[in-house]
Amino acid sequence: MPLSLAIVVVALPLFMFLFLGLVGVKMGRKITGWIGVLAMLVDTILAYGVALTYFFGSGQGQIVDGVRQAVVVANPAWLSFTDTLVVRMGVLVDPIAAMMLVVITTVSLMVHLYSIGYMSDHDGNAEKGFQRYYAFLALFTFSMLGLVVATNIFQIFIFFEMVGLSSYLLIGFYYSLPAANHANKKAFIVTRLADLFFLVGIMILSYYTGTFDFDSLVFGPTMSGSLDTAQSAISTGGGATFLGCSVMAWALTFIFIGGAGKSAMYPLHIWLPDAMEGPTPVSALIHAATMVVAGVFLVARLFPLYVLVQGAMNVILVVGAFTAFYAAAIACTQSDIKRALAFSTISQIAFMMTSLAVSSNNNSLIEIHGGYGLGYMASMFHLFTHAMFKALLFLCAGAIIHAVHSNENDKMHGLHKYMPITSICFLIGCLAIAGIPPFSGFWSKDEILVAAYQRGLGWGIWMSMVAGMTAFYMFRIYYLIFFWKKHEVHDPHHAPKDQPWTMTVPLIILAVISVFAGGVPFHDLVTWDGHHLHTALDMKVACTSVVIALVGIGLATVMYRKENPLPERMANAMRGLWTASYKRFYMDELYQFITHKVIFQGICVPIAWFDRHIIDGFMNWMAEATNSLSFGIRRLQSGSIQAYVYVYLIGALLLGVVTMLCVLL
Amino acid sequence: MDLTLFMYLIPSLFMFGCGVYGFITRKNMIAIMISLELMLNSVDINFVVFNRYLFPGQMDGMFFSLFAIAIAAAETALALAIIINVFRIAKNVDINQITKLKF
Amino acid sequence: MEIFNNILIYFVIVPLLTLGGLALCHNRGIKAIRTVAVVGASVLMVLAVWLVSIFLQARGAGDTSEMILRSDVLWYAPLNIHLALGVDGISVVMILLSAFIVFAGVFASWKMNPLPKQFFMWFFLLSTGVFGFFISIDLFTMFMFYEVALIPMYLLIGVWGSGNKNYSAMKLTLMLMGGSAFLMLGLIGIYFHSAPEGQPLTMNILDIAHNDAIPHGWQNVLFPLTFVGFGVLGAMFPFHTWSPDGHASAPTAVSMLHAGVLMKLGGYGCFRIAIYLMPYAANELAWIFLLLTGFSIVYGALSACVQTDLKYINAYSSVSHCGMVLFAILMFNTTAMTGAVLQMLSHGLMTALFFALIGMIYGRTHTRDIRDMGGMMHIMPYLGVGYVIAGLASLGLPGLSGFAAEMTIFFGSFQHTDMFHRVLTIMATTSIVVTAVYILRVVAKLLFGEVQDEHHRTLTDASWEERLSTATLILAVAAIGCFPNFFINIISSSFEPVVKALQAALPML
Amino acid sequence: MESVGNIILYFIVAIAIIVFSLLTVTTRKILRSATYLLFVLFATAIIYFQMDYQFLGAVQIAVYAGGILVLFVFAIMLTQRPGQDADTLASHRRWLGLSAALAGVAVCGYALFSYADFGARLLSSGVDVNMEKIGQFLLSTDKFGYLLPFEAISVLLLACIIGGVVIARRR
Repeated sequence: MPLSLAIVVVALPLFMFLFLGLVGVKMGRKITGWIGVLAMLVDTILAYGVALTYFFGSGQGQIVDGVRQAVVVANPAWLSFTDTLVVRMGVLVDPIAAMMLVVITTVSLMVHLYSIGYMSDHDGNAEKGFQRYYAFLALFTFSMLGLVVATNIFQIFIFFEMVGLSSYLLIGFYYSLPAANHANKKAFIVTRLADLFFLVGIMILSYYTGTFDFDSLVFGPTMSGSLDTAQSAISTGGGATFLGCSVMAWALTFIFIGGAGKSAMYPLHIWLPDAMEGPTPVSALIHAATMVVAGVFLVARLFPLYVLVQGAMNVILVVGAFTAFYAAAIACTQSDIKRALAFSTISQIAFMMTSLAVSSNNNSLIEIHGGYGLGYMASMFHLFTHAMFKALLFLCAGAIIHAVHSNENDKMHGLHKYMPITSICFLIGCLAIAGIPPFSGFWSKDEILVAAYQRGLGWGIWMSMVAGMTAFYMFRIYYLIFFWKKHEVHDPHHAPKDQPWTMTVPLIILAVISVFAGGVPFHDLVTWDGHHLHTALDMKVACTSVVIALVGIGLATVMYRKENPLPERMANAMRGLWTASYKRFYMDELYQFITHKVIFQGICVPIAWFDRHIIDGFMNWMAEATNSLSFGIRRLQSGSIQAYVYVYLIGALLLGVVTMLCVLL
Repeated sequence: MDLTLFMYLIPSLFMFGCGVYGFITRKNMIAIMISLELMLNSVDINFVVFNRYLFPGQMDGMFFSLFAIAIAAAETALALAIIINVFRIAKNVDINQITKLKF
Repeated sequence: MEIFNNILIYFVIVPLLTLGGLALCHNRGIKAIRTVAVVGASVLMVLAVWLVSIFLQARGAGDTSEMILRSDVLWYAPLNIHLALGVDGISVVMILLSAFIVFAGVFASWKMNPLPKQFFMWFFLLSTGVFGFFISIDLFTMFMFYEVALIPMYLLIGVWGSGNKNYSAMKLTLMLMGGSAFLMLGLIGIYFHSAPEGQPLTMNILDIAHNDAIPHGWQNVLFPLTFVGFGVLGAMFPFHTWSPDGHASAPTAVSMLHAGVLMKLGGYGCFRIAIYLMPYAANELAWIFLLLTGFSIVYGALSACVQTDLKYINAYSSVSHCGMVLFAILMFNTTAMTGAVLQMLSHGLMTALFFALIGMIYGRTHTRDIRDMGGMMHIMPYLGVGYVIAGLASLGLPGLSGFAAEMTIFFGSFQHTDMFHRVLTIMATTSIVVTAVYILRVVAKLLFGEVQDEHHRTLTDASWEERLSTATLILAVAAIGCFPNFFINIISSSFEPVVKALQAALPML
Repeated sequence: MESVGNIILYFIVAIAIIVFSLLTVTTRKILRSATYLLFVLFATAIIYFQMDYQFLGAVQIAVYAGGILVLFVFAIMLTQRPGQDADTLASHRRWLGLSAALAGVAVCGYALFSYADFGARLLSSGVDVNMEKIGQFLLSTDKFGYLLPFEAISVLLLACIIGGVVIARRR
């Protein structure tokens, strides 16, 4: 299968967006949905074909001298700034792009199928706006695919905006709900703010390197050991510094902030929990599996540059490690299951970020493990497994919400009896995320912890602790949903039950993937420099992390397996901490204060006042002044002929006198 | 004693001064017209006298006076017609009272 | 006459003929009036597209002259005034933009009432001025057409406007006339220094630029005069306050044409006359105007955040976007200037789209206050989607025109080697966030949420002519957004002479 | 050397002009004002006769004294109630008029006196201004011909007639 089919993989969803958006709205709802699913299925098959060809095929230039290369399939110019600064709309296939193609299409297909059931009522009638929903899903899929196959950093920026838009549209799918209305606005503006930094980062980067293309930025001769001009510009920072740091450190930090916005790193995470107002499958696709890892992808894509600039790396490391802990702490107390999962997502993405950032080029320890690519590999591995099991968890949550019509876990409880398949799938997801072997999460998280321990003992312990918290809060949710106490059934005919096959089949597929995905040989396929990476299971780290995870699970079992007053007592014992965590450490209130009180009331309102009253007031004053002056002058025109004659005569006489004086003198 | 050019100009000048005074001070529009006639007349005299004394061979001054008289007649006729019309409307010929066209 | 062989002259003749045709229509013969107007606008559109193809062919055939389709007719010998025509890439795209907006504007004022005939007559007179301005390369004729474009505004707003229309019409006209006064002074000054000692004075822009005879001291006086003169029309801070009131009161099509095309006359004039003819002063004084325009970008956007009247929001947004045009022009490099022209196109089309949609919504709800509206997406989905697209174009979404234009501006400006310029650029980029804030605020309040007023539930969605009008503009916006390189290729080569002149003047500072 | 009669006549005329001009503008009865104007006009006509311009003198009497003044009298009759006097003048008004008149007289008088030449000019005799000559000049198009002004005046008079009719017409 030729790699150029990747173009079709990207273009097909775009076509589907236009088709469903323009033609679909005139067609029946269900049929539109099925067309969307079918197209996505084709797209998935093609994407798998491309990925398998890239990884296991040969003869299309993807492996040269045993080193895996990036293959640029197409690269037409789209927008030429100068002769060298040209934005191209290209398709590039390299390990992470191929891996992301698989992830995106898989999850997207599952969500497409699942939504057929989810976006219908219990009698199977599709909701209003069904066609629009599928069109937006296709738009999102297109944008995300376009993002991962980008050949230059500007293309990534473009598709960052596009995924932001699709996310906006899908969060606000129920646009008459005020909460959805606020949430999508918030999501867009926060990520837009991050994108501003991204843009500035690109501007600085391109100013000093003179190019956008990954070809010269990332895949240059570095791979073979030497730096080309663009990269040497980076390593020396173009010689320029700003506020004591090299401009390149600034540029890369700004670009990271752009990624942090999409990936919901602290303090730009605030939009993600609110984004759960969208339909649950959307949350699974966008806000758990794919779009939120765009930031990780961005850093991974520019990894060869980040490696050169340690300052930017340290920023990522601190932000990532803090966010992982912070989000985990909040996830422990949330009562809305989607929000809890959202914070879990934030925490896991922070894991990936941290994993990228622990890579360091001056750590001799790492050399033993085959270069500083371990963190990179682990991060991508975790990205892959996380996408699968988090999508699974969200889709399970969706099924539950669809059954009980509420997001709050006190409306659930004891559902295991009613929804066994969902329960088992959810359990698999929880085990995977908690890092219990042999589920996929164990393998990827273990690599991350190994990388963290290599960076420093402190980082390792910190991340292990967060991993333990992960196990705890995931099982807390699990128990609160499916056990705790008996479910109150008001009407036996409407008791919660497993959902129709369109929703259940995706769950099972994802569950199977979540179990076995740990076997994918990432160290062989996805490494930062294309070389094979030698890894071995570090038994010390593995055992510790499993023990910690088990402790977390055990704690959750003790506290939440059956109804008991223990959680309440715990919460009371640490009331302040508990409330702060439940209120998400008041970050939303802080933002609210800054945006509304400081920016809106403190800047915008005065500016508008200034404009209306000072600037415009000055113009009006000029008009007024001219007007009064004219009225004043009008008095001279008295209309009295005698006055005119008098003035005329005096004037004439004066002229005469002047003339005479001139004659005389 | 000779009758010089000068001696004719003095009454004319005086007449003009009286015309100016009348024009500015009178309130009755007809009186203003009369003052105007005085001024015109004085100018006519000047034309004629200058013509006769300085350029006796030509008759330009005389013709100017002639035309001035014709124009004065026309002007007076019109002005008086207007004044009478104004009187019809305003019942008044006092120039200070007729301010309807002002502003 | 030979000049009639030039396609350019027809951009003036066609609107005038349409004007004449309208004059012949019966006052109440609304069908005839519409037919004539549509025919006129369509012919203009065809001519504009044809012009683009002529231009591309000429450039493709290796014609590298600065202006193509040159014609010259002596008009008034004592002052050496010519009817000199000629276009380069910038004028060509501006003419295309104008033709689009006139076309959309005719459909947007389909149900104009009262006095439709007179409305369209003034409308076409205005477009005569606009087209005439873009095709002329003679200072006098440019100025003349400029005034022809400005004056009808007064009547169009004063007679067909809404709200506080007398005040707005007067304010707009007076402020723009004030700008013209500066401009006039500047143009006279330029004329009297247009040629070296002993050679005949000229009004032809190309000749003046070629002569480069304006003394530096005079340039420092004339440059601010002309730049401010055109800047008033380009809504440069602090001369922008006519824009909110004017737009708020103007009827739909007039807002469209005004924001869409007329404000572009400002940017175009700044570039073609102020900077091109006086490169020395441009280099020396640019920083003042850069500060002003850079400020107005952020200032306009922040002001827009708190407005509640749809048209005010859009007017302030125009201040911000037009500030970006002038800002980029003052960066003096090809990329930024290309971006400026792209931004003119983009802003012209999307603001026209905005005003068209606002007019249509206002025509139904009779309010423009966003606090009184909500949930319009339920009631008029077509207009709602159109509004969202316009909003997305405005906040710079890839695939729509705003993105390509703004990015070209930002990246072009950032290529400046001077730190001051780069820092200003970064400050200007913050507007993309603020723009997102006010656009989304309006979209959320106006279109989403629950219906605020139960009477609104009975309103209808767009009629066919409204759909046609908006669809034309949406397509144009998407075309620029999807294929920016096509436009950049037309535009960018035209900047070479200017940039060369500016660089030649640089060492003289 | 002038004849004594001429000199005496001159003084009578000069004094009449001065006195009656003054009376014209100072009298408070408007009809009297018109009458005094009549005397001034007659005196002026005498000056014309003295200058040997008999035709002009005749026109002065016929048109001015005979025509215009009658118009005045009619106008006065139409607009004034009998026995109505003009109000006494406000003093600022009088001073205004007086100042303007005196200033004018002073400046012009100074201008006259500064031309000493005027005092030395004497009346040359033997100027023959007969009607035939006047007619020739008025209707000739040569140098010193006055056909154009003559026609212009005719048109003016015509316009004046029409104007008078239009204005006087009752609406």
